Parts: sequence; structure tokens; C-alpha cells
Amino acid sequence: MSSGDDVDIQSHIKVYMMVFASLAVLTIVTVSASYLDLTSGEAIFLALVIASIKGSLVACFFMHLISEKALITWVLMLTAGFFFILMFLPMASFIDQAQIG
Amino acid sequence: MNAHSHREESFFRKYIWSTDHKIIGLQYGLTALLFLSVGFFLMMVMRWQLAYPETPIPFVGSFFGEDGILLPEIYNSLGAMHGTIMIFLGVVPLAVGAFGNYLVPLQIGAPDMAFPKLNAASYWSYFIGGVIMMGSFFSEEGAARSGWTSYPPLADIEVGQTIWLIGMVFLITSSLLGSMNIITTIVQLRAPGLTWRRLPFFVWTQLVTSFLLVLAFPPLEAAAVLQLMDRVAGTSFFLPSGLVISGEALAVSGGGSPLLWQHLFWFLAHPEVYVLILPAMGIVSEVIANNTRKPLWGYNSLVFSVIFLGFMSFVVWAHHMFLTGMGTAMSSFFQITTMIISIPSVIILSALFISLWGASIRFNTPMLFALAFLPMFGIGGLTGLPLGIAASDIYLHDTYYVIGHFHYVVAPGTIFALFAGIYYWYPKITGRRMNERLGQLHFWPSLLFMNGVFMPMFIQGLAGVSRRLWDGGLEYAHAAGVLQWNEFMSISAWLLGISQIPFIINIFFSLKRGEKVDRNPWEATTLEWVAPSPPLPHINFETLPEVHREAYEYSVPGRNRDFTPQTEPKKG
Amino acid sequence: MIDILRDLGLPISISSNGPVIDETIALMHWLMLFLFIGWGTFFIVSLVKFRKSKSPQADYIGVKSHISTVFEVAVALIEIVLLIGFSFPIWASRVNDVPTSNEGIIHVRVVAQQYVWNIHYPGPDGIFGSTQSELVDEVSNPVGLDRSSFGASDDFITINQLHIPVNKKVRIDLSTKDVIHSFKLPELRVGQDAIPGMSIPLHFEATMTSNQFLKKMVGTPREGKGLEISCAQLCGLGHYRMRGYLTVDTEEEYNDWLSLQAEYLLEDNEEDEWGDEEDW
Amino acid sequence: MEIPYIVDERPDTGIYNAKLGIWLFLASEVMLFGGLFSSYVFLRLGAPVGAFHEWGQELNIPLATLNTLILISSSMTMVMSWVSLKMNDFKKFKLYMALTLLCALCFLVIKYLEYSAKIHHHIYPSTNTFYAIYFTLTGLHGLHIIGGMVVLFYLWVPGSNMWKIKPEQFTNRIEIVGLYWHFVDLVWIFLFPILYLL
Ligand code: HEA
Ligand code: HEA
Ligand code: CUA
Ligand SMILES: [Cu+2]
Repeated sequence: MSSGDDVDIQSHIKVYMMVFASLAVLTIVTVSASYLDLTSGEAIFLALVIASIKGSLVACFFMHLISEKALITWVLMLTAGFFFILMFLPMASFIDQAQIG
Repeated sequence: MNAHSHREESFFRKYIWSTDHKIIGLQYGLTALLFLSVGFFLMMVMRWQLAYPETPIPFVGSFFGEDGILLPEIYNSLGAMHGTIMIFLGVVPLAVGAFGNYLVPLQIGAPDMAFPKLNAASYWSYFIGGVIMMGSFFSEEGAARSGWTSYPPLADIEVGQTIWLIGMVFLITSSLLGSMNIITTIVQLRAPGLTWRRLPFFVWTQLVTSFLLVLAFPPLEAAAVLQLMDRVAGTSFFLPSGLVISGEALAVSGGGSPLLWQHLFWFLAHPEVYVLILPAMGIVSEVIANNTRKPLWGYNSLVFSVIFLGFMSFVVWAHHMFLTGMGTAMSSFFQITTMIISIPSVIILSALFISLWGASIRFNTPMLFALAFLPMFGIGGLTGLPLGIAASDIYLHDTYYVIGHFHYVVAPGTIFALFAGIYYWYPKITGRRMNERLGQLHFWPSLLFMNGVFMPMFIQGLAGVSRRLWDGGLEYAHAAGVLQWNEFMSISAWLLGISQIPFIINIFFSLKRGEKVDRNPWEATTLEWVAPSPPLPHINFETLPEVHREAYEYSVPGRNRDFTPQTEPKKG
Repeated sequence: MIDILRDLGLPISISSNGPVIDETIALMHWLMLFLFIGWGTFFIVSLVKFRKSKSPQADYIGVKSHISTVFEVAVALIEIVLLIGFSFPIWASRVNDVPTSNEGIIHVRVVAQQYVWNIHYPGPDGIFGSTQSELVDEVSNPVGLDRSSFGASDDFITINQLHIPVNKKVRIDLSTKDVIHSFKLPELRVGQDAIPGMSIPLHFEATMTSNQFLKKMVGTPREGKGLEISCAQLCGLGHYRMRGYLTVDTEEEYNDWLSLQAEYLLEDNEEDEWGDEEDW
Repeated sequence: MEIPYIVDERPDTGIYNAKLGIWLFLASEVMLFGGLFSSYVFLRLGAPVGAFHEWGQELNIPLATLNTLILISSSMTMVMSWVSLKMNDFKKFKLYMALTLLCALCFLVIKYLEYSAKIHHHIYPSTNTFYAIYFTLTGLHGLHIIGGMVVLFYLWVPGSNMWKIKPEQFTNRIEIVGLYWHFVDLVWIFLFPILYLL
């Protein structure tokens, strides 16, 4: 446990507060955006972008990934890679299969 | 955790709810061997029906029906459970649970696994999963009968599947816990001086295998949850609209797709087959390095190849689905990746072959099994290639050719490697060597009959005989020319069973009567041989080993012995 | 190689797309044989040459050359050739060359269900009537054909009896009523899974009639047994007996058969639509 | 011989065992939810155009927004409880843990209200594929919340004795469970828009 001194921790708390506030604001933003008159493509894009921002905030600060050791980053990058394969290929398959059937 | 290592532990603490990785490894090993026997037993029963369709099964017939004839639905049950038991309850627990647990901490010079309690939990989760699977045979509905692949809609409507799914959830949980533990152990608990480049190859294979389990199993867990919902909550994740089952319109909302299951299933199941083979390759490499008395040829390329293999195994899954109506883009992509993934296998095999050149080969039982692994896996791997080429898969898909392909890799491949491992590390576990003569008596017939069972499958497959046929193809005209092989294969399978008797005798006999040996009977270099045989409870080593050299310093020129343990300090 | 594989059990191919598939299978087996014999020889020689009694002291380095890399690259190159030269074009033709117009081709629907193949012919007008799952009646209307829909009046359905003329392109639209099946014509090198919720087109052209085929089979274990549709995907307890019969007719025989079916339809005698079980 | 690096970081990797363990666990969780998300995409693409949006209209957005805010707050209190331990303030730790548990409880109560409203309107998982995946995803997420609450509760009351004996290891434990808790929050951040808003 590499505990820093108190000043360090105080500044951490400030960061946490700010993250918390941004998350709350972004939640409101994403809800309001869903009432806008957007095409479904735009709506999906916007909602996913906001969710990704929120997700990164949580991951980077609450889960302190931003200052995490390289090892963990590597594990997560590997996971992210496979996650995207998982997300992408059923879609690709769908398009491909729709072509003929 | 180790505070009580000096205290006397109660029997229960010591052998049942143990947190010592060695005891857990043995628990895994014995349970898995038991399940292997069960899986094999089911298959021997099925082979009776295939050889002599619709004649009563001798001895055990009364379990399977009033007149002792195996009914088609029971045949399907046994087939599905044979696959499930062999893979999820037999080979994976033996290769990862038993070998991984027992050897990884020893080979990296650690006192135990990183999370001993989790380790015990992982075993018990496996145990419960096994009990549930076994219990399904005695349940009202009977065991699952939709193949180990459990394709919906069949699996959504057939009886017995619910228990299978619940059992799978336990097995998946067990594998997840076990593999996180192994990764953490390897990364965190390596002895001082044991750098990545000094890691025994076996540890590398366990590391990659565990990553495959951690990342590939969860999608199957997700799929299992969805299928469970389909069966229990009436959803239709895998059921499209408008199905008519036995003349009745199926009362579901529809809108799902059976292909979704296939994608999620094979997203696991292809990495899973590498889970079956990689530890086997690791074991074989250890045994070969030791018994050729020379370093593994091309250590770096071996390591690179397994990592690459592990990585690629996530992007080939749809080669099991070529005939599901795939377009050109998808099929080309998966053919390319499938061909790419065959290259590292070729590299690994080549490196192991080349290691033989210039060696001084000792032909003991572990080495025989390890050597037999090479050509047998070779046959299995090579026959994977025409399946990976979509054009030939059009004809070969779901025929006995596929059955032949994967049995060559798992049975005379993985199972042989596991046998090699058992013979090789038995002295470490018990302090006694297994009997050589019985070992040879086990090896030669096994080799012969393995080929007797599986070689004719290629012939039947080329003739176009489908798999999972209750009557072995009797009904079909195109099978007429190859039906005579059924009896041949069945007899080989039963003889194969008989050939295991020397092995079982050997295991128990050598426990008491085997030749007593010291801690390093094979004159090996890796760390496990520095520990006493058997290693000390909970702490393994008398003092923490320190590593000074690479894993396989055999026959280094200018040394007075032909092996130099990893712990031996470098001079000046 | 193809002859060796034939001797091993590969049936003769009697369709226009068969030869390329057979060629691919043969080439693959050449590659496999080549690799296996190459490595196998090396393996045996090493085992004999370097046994302990003959070679008591191991050589630390062993093989110095990197010839194996050349070998591996060669394997990769051969695989690329096989992919680009054979597999991709074959697949492209399988997927893309599906005939779209009904001119000069035979177009039928095959609807699989647990343990039988329902074959739906469009009749003389060449137009399939529409089908609905609500109309399915296992005895009188297995595919749920709506007789009142456009083009449906002359449609007829056979069970397990697929007749096609020789040397003519056939398009089949494959679907299933219940679970996954797999439509396989071994001698025609045709295979395709039937996936619930999808209708998948496939196409082929037979190059030999059933009678010619039967003549060829005289003297083999196959004697007297004609062509068939096999189900290659586990579909329940009757999977092993889900067999259909394929008859490749000459043009005249086919037309005769068609008019016979039309007569049956007129008589409105559903029973007669059932083919004679053992009649190929 | 103790198992090394339970408390201290291993010099060359810079982390302690449980940290790697939890991240591997979270990696597998990513793949678990990844499998379900990709099923969602698959089903959405397979449904008639716009149908998912249409079916989703029945959901209660204000309640779900409230739930999102509650879960974010619980993440905040969670991280604060860890910080409190770092500052040696055990009392504050207890307080923040209590708040976290309270938030979790609120979340579940609201979830329960939502579910019962659905069932009252005869909407079940079997109604259509949207509700199938909705109930599965939120149900599984709910189970994660419950599981997390059990662990949090353990560390809040009975397990907190460890603070007196091994403060460093206890702080590590809180960090670990915190990582899990934030992850559950993170999953919700994605569930919320794809189920309720799109
Ligand atoms: C341990 C398990 C294992 C392994 C390692 C493999 C390895 C491979 N598999 Fe296999 N496979 C299975 C287990 C395995 N498979 C199972 C269980 C199924 C069926 C599942 C089911 O449907 O129930 C299956 C099915 C299967 C299919 C689907 C078939 C179908 O359903 O139609 C395909 C298609 O591409 C395939 C391809 C491959 C390929 C290209 C490899 C490659 O990785 C192989 C690479 C290896 C080599 C190329 C050999 C190299 C060796 C040499 C060059 C030396 C040889 C010479 C001597 C030894 C003398 N496999
Ligand atoms: C790891 C996987 C594995 C292994 C090892 C085996 C091993 C064997 N399998 Fe199996 N098999 C599958 C996985 C496996 N199989 C799968 C996935 C399927 C597809 C299922 C499906 O269609 O869904 C299948 C299907 C399958 C079929 C096709 C059935 C059909 O399609 O209808 C056949 C047919 O002969 C068969 C035969 C055999 C035989 C004879 C062995 C033999 O080689 C067995 C060898 C085993 C031993 C020799 C046991 C050794 C154990 C001991 C010696 C124990 C000692 C005990 C103590 C000390 C306590 N298997
Ligand atoms: Cu239909 Cu098998
Ligand atoms: Cu595969």
C-alpha cells in the first residue's frame, strides 16, 4: 500500500467529487438527449458516447486505472480486444447472413 | 493461511477441506480420472449399439431399458454426456485442475497458490457440478440429449437440458476461479530469479490456458443463462417465430435466433479445445526435454507460438459454423484465421521434433507416451485442415471425419500426454516410481487400440456417414460400404478399456510397492525436483528456492553432470 | 489421391460442383500426407539414431540450421494457395451463383421437420403459394400451404421424395419447421444446415441419373441402393432415420413424374402423395 | 513460509496478489456482460426496425434515472470509505460503508417497484425479446448488487475486526471490494441508456 500523505489524499477527494458531479450531470444530459428529436442512429451514437465517457470516468478515477500499473493495463487491453471481437462479430455475421437468407 | 502448517491437522482439514494446493491437485486428479472412466464407460456402451444395433447389451443392459436394448433417446443422452464428461469433467480438470494446481506452484518455487481458499472453492464447485451432471442420469427426465453442443431449438425443447445447464454454471464457475488463481500465482509468486525467460514451458502453457478460460468461459455462461431463461421463463432468445414442433405451433413470442447460441457457444468452445491441448503440449515438452537430455529446441519460438495460439483461438470459432448459411466475407475471414492458427501448432510440433535431433533418448514409459503424442496429435491436427477449408468442409462437416479429427487430438493426443505426466510426476507425488513393465504393458496396447478405434472414423467420414447416428449408419445407403468398420472400432474400444487395467493396477500397486526414489529421480532441472518427494505440506520447500539459470540446462558442454538444476548458482 | 480416397470410401461425385470439392479434398490430403511422411521420417530416424545406447551423450545445441522455418513458410504458402485458388472461389460460387430467375431451372422448397423432408414443388406455374405456420396439419398439410394464395392451386408436396432432372440447374430453398437439420446429398457434395427462422438457398446440378448411378454400383456393397438425402445434424431421437430419397431422372422421366403428381393432386387424394418407402 | 505479496506489492509487478485477482475477475465479468450485450445487439438487429424502441417505451425513465444517480452516489461513498481508511479514520469508514449499503438497498427497492409494475401490467420476460433481455440483464445486474451487498456487509460489521490486527490488509480488502462495486456501477452506466433510452 503506497499511502501518500494527507495533502495528496485531500486532492484525491477533490477529484472524486468532481468525477461524481460530472457523472450526475452526464446522467441528466443523456436522459434529456433521449427526448430530443434525433434519428435512431444519432440517438444510439450519442447515448453510447455519453455512456463511454461516464464509464471511463468511473474506470479511470474511482477505479484509479489512470495511475494503475502496466500489468493491469495490459490485462484490460487484452480483455477489451476480445470484448470488441465479441461485440463486432455477431453483428458482422448478421449482416453477412442477411445477405443470403 | 500457513500459520497452522506446523500444527497437526485433523483428517477433514487435511484431506477434504484442504487448502494445500497439492491435496487439491490430487482431489482434482482422482475425481477427474473417475469421470474419465465414467465417460469411457458410456462410450463403451454406445459402441455396443453401434457394432450390434438393436441387440441387448451384455452385463449392463438392464440399466438402459427393459430388454437391454439401447433406445435412440438414451443413445443421444449417452453421447451428449460422453462429450460433456470427457471435456468438462475429465480432461480440463485433469489438465488444469490437477496438473496446474499441483505443479505450477512447485515449478515456480512458491509455497502455495496465491488464493488457497479460492482454490478449495474451485474444486468444490467442480465437484458439485459433477454431482449435478451425474445426478441428471437418475432424474425423472434423464440426462441431456442434445449433444454436448446443446444447439437450440432442440436443446430448448428436449428434456434433461435444464439440469445440464445448471451443472455447467457450476463447472464454469470452478474453471474461472481456478484459472484466476493460476494466473495470479504465476505472475506474483515466482521465486526470486525466475524471470519470464527462465519459466518452464509447462508454466507458460498453463498461463495461456488460464487466460483462455478466464476470457472465453464467461460468454458461454451468458449463453447458458439465456438458454436457462428460454427453458424456465419462457423467453425466446434462441427461438424464432413460427416454429411448429410435432404438429403444434410453439407458444412463444419468437424473435430469437438459434445462431446466437452457436456464436456464443463456439466463442467458448474453440478456445476450449486449445485448453485441452496446451497443457498437454506443456507436459510433453517437459518430458521430452528431460528424456532427450537436451534443452528444448527454440524455447523462444515455443513461447511465442503458444501466446499467439491463445490469442488467435478467439477469432476462429465460426469455422464450426460454415454450413449455417454463411456469406463469403465471414467464411473467408474464418478460413484465413483457421489457417493462420495452424501455423503455430506446426511450429510447436516442429520444435519438439527437432529437439530429438542430437539427443540421448531414454525410452521410459513417460517418454513413450510423450513421443506417441507427437504423431498422434499430428494426425489429429492435420485432419483439422480439410475441415478448416470451407470447400472441403461442405462435404466433411458433421461426419465421422470430424469425430476422427478431434479424437486424435484429444484421446491419443491429450490423454496420452496426461498419462505421460502421471508417470513422470508420480515419483514427486508419492516418493515412488511407477512400475516400468506395467507401464509398457499399458502403453503399447493403448497405442494400438487407439488407432484401431479412431483411424476407421476417417474412412467412414469420407464415405459421408453422419455423426450421432443411433444405428451407426445402418439406415443409410451411402454407409453400406463402410459399416463393417463399426464392429472393428467397437472391439478396439473395448480392448482399449482392458488396456487401462495395467495402469490402474500400477497406480495403486506402486503406491506401496514402487521403487523408492529420492527427490530427483529423473535428474531433471526444474524447481519441483528440488522439493522433497512428496513436497512438504503447505510450504513445499524447506527453504525458498532461488533461481539462477534457464529451465533446461541439460548436457551443457564442459559440465561434469548432464543436467544443471535451475537453483545451482552460477560460478564467478 | 482421389482414387485412394475413393478406395477408402469417398463416393463418386455426380454433380457439377462435385469435382472441385473433390479436388480440394484431394489436395488437402496430399498436403497432409506430405507433411506427415516428411516429419514422420525425421521422427523415426531421430528415434533410432539418438537412442541412448547409440548416442550416450546428448548434443547441447542439436540442430543449428533453421531449415524448419523454410518448411513452415512453405506450409503457410500452400495453405494460401489452397484458400485463394480453391476454397474462396468455390464458396463464392456457392453463395453468389444462386440462380435468381426461374428460367430454365428447377426450383423447389425443402422444409425439414423432425425426421422427414417435405418437398414443396411449385407446380406447372412455377410459383410457390404462400405458407403459414398456423395452417400446418401434420397429415394433410405438412408445410402449411395456403391453397387459396396466388399460385398455390397447382403446388404439390411430397414427403421424403425429391425428384430432379439430370443436367439441369436446381435451386432449393431450405428451411425447417422445428429444429436444426442438415440437408446433405453425399454423392452430390451438397450440404447445408437448415436453420429455424431462415430460408437458405442452395444450388447444384446433377450429372448422372439414378439409373446410371445404380448401374455403377453393381458389385459394390451399395448395389441396389440409390441416392438419398441424409440429415447431418442431431435433431432428436429419430435423427438416425431421417432419410429422404433422391431420384435423378432423365428429362422425360421427370416430366412424367410431374404429370403423375399433377394427377394425384386432381384426385385430391392426399394418401397417394406419400411416396413408396423403398422406391428410389 | 507465508504466501508472499498478500499485503505488499511485488517489486517487479508493483501490485499485491488480490489486486491482480480482482482485475482478472472483472475481466471475466466484462466478457460475461459482453456476451449479453452482444446478444442484445444480435436481437435488436433481428427485431423489426424500431421494435426495440417501441417495446422499451413501457419502461419508467424517471425511476431509472433516479436509480442511476443512486448507484453513482454509492460509488462515491464507496471510494470515500476507502479514503477514510487511508486517513486512518475508522469511524468515517463505517459511516461511508453504511451509506453505500443504504444506496444499494434503495437501488434494489426501486428495482423491485419497477419489476412489480411490469408484472402488474402483464409484462414478463416471455413477452418479447426486448423484455427477455431486459429482465435478464437487469436481473443479473441485480444479483451482482446483492452479492456485493453481502460482501460489503461482511466487511462493514463482522470483518472489520481485521482493521485492528492487520490494517493494511484490511484497507486492501476495501479497495478490492470497491473495485468490484465500481464495476457494477459501470455496467449499469451502460445498461441504463441501452435499455431505457434507446
Ligand atoms: C484438443 C482439441 C483440438 C485441437 C487442438 C484442434 C485443432 C484444430 N482443429 Fe479441431 N475440433 C475439435 C478439437 C480440436 N481441434 C473438436 C472437439 C471439434 C468438434 C466439435 C464438435 O462439433 O463436436 C473440432 C472440430 C473442428 C472443425 C469443425 C468441423 C466441422 O464441424 O465441420 C474444424 C474446422 O475448421 C477444426 C479445425 C481445426 C484446426 C485447423 C486445428 C489446428 O489447430 C490444428 C493444427 C495442427 C497441425 C496442422 C498439425 C501439425 C503437425 C505436424 C505438421 C506434424 C505432423 C507429422 C507427424 C507427427 C509425423 N476442428
Ligand atoms: C476430451 C474429450 C474426449 C475424449 C478423451 C474421448 C474419448 C473417446 N471417445 Fe469421444 N467424444 C467427445 C470427446 C471425447 N471423447 C466429444 C466431445 C464427442 C461428441 C459428442 C457429441 O456428439 O455431442 C465424442 C463423441 C464420440 C463418438 C461419436 C458418437 C456419435 O457421434 O454418435 C465416439 C464413437 O465411437 C466416441 C468414442 C470415444 C472413444 C472410444 C474414446 C476413447 O479414446 C476413450 C479413451 C479413454 C480412456 C482410455 C479413459 C482413461 C481413463 C482411465 C484409464 C481412468 C483410470 C481411472 C482411475 C485410476 C480411477 N466419442
Ligand atoms: Cu434431422 Cu437430423
Ligand atoms: Cu474449432
